[in-house]
Amino acid sequence: MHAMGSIWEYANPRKFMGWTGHALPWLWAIGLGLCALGLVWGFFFTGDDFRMGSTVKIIYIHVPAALMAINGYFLMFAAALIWLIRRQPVSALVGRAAAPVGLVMTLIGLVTGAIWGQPMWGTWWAWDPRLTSFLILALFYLGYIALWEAISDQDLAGDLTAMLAIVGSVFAVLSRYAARFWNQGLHQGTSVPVVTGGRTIDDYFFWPLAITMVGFFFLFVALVLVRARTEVRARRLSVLQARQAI
Amino acid sequence: MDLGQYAFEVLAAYGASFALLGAVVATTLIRARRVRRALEEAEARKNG
Amino acid sequence: MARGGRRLLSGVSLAVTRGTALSLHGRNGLGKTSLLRVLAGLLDPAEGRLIHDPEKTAYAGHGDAIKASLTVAEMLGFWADLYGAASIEPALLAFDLDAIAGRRGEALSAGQRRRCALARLALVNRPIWLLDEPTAALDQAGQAELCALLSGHLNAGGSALLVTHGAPPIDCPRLDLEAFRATPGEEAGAFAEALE
Amino acid sequence: MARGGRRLLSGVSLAVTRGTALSLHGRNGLGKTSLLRVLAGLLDPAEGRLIHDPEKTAYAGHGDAIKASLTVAEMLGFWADLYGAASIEPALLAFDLDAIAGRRGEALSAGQRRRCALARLALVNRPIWLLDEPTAALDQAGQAELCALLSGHLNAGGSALLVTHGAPPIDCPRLDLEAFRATPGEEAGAFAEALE
Amino acid sequence: MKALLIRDLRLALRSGGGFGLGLAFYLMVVVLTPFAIGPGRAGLTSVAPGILWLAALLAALLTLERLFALDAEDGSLEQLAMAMPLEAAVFAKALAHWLTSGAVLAALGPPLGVLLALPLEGALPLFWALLLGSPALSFIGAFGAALTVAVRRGGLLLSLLVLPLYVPTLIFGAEVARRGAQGLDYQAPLALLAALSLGCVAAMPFAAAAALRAGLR
Amino acid sequence: MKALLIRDLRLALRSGGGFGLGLAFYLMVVVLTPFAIGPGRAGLTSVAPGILWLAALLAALLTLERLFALDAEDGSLEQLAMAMPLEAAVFAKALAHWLTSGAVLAALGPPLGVLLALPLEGALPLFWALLLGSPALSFIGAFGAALTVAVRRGGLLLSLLVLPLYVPTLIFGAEVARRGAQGLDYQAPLALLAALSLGCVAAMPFAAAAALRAGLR
Ligand code: HEM
Ligand SMILES: Nc1ncnc2c1ncn2[C@@H]1O[C@H](COP(=O)(O)OP(=O)(O)OP(=O)(O)O)[C@@H](O)[C@H]1O
Ligand SMILES: Nc1ncnc2c1ncn2[C@@H]1O[C@H](COP(=O)(O)OP(=O)(O)OP(=O)(O)O)[C@@H](O)[C@H]1O
Ligand SMILES: [Mg+2]
Ligand SMILES: [Mg+2]
Repeated sequence: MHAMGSIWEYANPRKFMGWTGHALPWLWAIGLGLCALGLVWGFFFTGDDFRMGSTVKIIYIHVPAALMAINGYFLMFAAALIWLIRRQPVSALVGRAAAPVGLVMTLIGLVTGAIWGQPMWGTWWAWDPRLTSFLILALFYLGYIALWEAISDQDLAGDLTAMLAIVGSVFAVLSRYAARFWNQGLHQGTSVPVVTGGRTIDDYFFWPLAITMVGFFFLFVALVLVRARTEVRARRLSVLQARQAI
Repeated sequence: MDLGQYAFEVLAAYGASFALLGAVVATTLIRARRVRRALEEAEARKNG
Repeated sequence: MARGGRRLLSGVSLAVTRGTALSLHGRNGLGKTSLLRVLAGLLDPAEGRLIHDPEKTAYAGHGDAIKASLTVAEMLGFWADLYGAASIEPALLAFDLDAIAGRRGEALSAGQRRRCALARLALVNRPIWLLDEPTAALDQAGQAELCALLSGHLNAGGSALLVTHGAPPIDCPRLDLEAFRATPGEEAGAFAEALE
Repeated sequence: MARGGRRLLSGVSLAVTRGTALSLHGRNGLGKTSLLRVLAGLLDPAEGRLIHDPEKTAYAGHGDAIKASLTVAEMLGFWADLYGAASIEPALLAFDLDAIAGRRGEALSAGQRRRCALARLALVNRPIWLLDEPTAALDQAGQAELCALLSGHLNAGGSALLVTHGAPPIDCPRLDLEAFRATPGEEAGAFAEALE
Repeated sequence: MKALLIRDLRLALRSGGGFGLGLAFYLMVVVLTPFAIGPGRAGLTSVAPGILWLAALLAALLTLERLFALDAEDGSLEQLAMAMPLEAAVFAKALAHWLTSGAVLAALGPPLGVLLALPLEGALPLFWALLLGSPALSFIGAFGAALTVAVRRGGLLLSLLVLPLYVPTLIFGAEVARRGAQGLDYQAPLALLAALSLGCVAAMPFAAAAALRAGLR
Repeated sequence: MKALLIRDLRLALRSGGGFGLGLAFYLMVVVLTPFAIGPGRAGLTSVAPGILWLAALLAALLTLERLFALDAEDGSLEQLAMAMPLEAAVFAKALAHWLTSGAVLAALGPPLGVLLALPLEGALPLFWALLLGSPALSFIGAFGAALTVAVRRGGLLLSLLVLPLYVPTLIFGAEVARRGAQGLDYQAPLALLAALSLGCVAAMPFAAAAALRAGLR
């Protein structure tokens, strides 16, 4: 056992399997526990909003899912950079593992938003900039997944999807600004700006929401790590199979 | 617990979300197990 | 050197001096094409390095780079422009392509396509030629023409690496790559060791 | 027989008896491929006719019919289905493809592609084989396998026409098509005569 | 023929996810529409059926273009010609194409219509129009693809040849969808559309096979 | 680089695509629009600029797939990689693509707009928007095409990857055209559009060349 020289050690496939194996039970426990706590608190022990009525309860899923959908893309972006610059094989696999989870988060955000929109705005869907950017995010995820599926050489697929993720991120930001330019929209602004720390939402709704947000985060990490571990094993399996075939 | 006039919306939103979450968790775990089994078999064949 | 996580050849070390050619051979799927592509700078070696500059090589691979809708003269003219050659005459002469210079790529026979692809070498002014099965589809006359082109190149101080299954088109030492074949146990790529 | 209004070969008359093979040769662009395609029913002869039924022929041409995204087993399985063969085992055996049966078309070397294309013959139950430069890109072992497959076919009463530039893979009479070359003045096609 | 159908479906799936890909593509075209013409509901409603038909057409052009060309280049086509009647081959390939493009779109059309503010009563006619009309797109396209193999001029010509042939299908298709959305009677154009499709499915394989045969020569 | 540009233009013209294809696609969209929306002038006027932009975008897609795939299949791409920097090759090819698609559409946009009842004072802004915006379409598309060279029959996948990247271009382009048609000031979006195009022309060849290089390995 050699000394831990640098943080990149953790990305060595064998090390990665080691520490994720230890961390995963905790991540699952924290993730599921906090989600359950936050959702039960929010669903059963908070009252209704004076404007939105009981639909406000949708926020406890809608916002955490939306948050993780966006962060999932950030994760893919970071993994892509690491793969292209440092060529840490695990980072390519983390990107691949994050995409389907991020897509599901995006879908949850879209579905809950659409269901919420019917009573609030009187329509399932409106071409509001935030909603539209979110739909485009879902399509970015789909494109990324499809490109992984379409290319059988894994290293090549890792390279190309990483380039897509990086160029895509640039354009996602551009689209966001362009979309503001294009239409004002119905969706409300950010009420829990993480950066400034201030918030406009009532404490009453805030605490359960904050707990589910943390819970979703851990759940997301756990899912991504399990998938990444599966990808590592699948690579190893294909290497073994190739060897046995010769 | 009274959800008022919006009971359907709230329950539908929760239901759909749990279904989607459940689906991604299930597929993740199932594939993880399948690949782990296959790998164990391949390692056994290699070593044995 | 590896493809798709399978290590193919290891320990190959080649040095070809000016004015000489070397012919490589080995069984199908051994990695001859891959080796040439590494030398041409198109593929990264799994380990080891190149001591020549890939810019100095000219590569003629399995693909003929024939465009169905361009004529032979147009195709050669394009490559001549790209490499700064003054005229396509040398290429036409080298493989006796005058008669079909006006014919389109789609109407060429297999041997004519190959001639057209090899004729490009007469336009490229680079010292190291990497030729992958250049004699495939060529008739006797074509092989003689290739031999003449090659010896001209070697006499001018160039060098060449040839891959062939049969006899090489020119008299030169032969190297069997079978000896460098990586043992199947050796695997390339980060995932090979991952879990052991 | 003519291509693009140019008459190529004339007066060719071939008869191959059961159990024998014949090897054709001639220079590039003479019309060997075109002749095989006429015999396979893919091309109409400018004049003359076929006395055999094209349905009885199997043709392996310059194209390998390899699909980049299918594995070798899937490709052979497809052809087996199409020709009603029960299993792809004979094909895998004939060219020693077991090791690469799971590999995709895009990851095959030139020789492996060719083997895969020739292996199809083991699935097709047709008496007349038309093979266009079958040995191109094959290594020594591959040529021996082809030879074995061919003699099996001939022994079972089949016949074969081979086109090669080098030595044919199996011992058989050779025919030089140069003798049948149409004189350049002779033109084919309705438009050629129209103006005279 | 079943073997060929399966092979072609497999080839389509391997190029990036088959049905999911179709879904994403149509969704993308739909998402772009409001960016182009503005998010107002009235404008969207009026172009919705047209946009969906345009997407169908584009998907057909994008995927059919190299349907036969790739097979012709690598020698598969001549092997197919020797193994089975080319008419059957064309039929199987066009069918596989329809399954991965037109059929997907028909299933998705109504929900996508909702995104484009198409009134709900327009969903059913739209579905029928797409379902009954899109086979014509695949089969006409197959003919065009065969022609480009025959003229050996590369595939762009295909789109040029096929576009005018698509016009009647598109006109009837858009008409059905528009009348449906406005609550009018749409039986007549739908019947015409179905007849057109049926005719194409029946006749085009023969035309395409003839063209392919010419191309092999 | 000039040699490659000329070769690619020649290939496009010979394969029947060239200028004709973009034109035909454009014409067809314009012909179909009134059928799809119903012929009222008011409705047409409001959607005309958007429809033209959408058509431009989709027309660009039609020929993208062939941009690198054909060269990769026949071995030309590796020869190009050995003869010149791939960045330059991408630039020349994307430029050729723009000349045969975007440039043609810019020239045709205004007259076709008139067919769609676009007010006359909207013609000039539409022209500028198409002229300055369409290079972005070709160069972004080249990146997408480079990503999918390895995928046979990747037309749909390519579109799915490229269309989301087209969103900003489309938004600004349609905005210029819309404002122009309504007689408003369109300098701001036009400047943004030009900046976007410039950025793409400058940066995309590098991204695309990196992708191609990975693919050659
Ligand atoms: C399909 C429709 C919808 C989509 C795609 C969507 C998307 C999003 C996204 C992406 C966020 C996260 C933004 C951020 O963190 O900055 C968000 C937050 C939020 N959404 Fe939605 N939304 C939709 C519909 C709705 C509806 C109908 C409502 C209620 C009227 C709503 C209320 C909220 C609220 C309250 C937040 C939290 C804002 C905050 O405090 O940061 N959303 N939504
Ligand atoms: N599609 C075509 N249209 C017009 N002419 C053609 C076409 N295909 C081939 N040719 C011409 O017909 C002649 C015979 O071609 P063919 O392919 O039969 O030659 P071959 O004897 O097989 O030559 P090789 O040894 O090079 O394979 C050649 O001169 C060729 O240029
Ligand atoms: N793109 C690829 N991805 C993965 N494996 C590949 C790829 N290309 C080739 N291979 C494999 O690498 C090995 C070497 O291929 P290569 O083309 O170098 O062989 P070769 O020696 O040139 O053979 P041949 O004599 O048949 O031309 C083969 O086993 C082949 O299956
Ligand atoms: Mg080789
Ligand atoms: Mg030939």
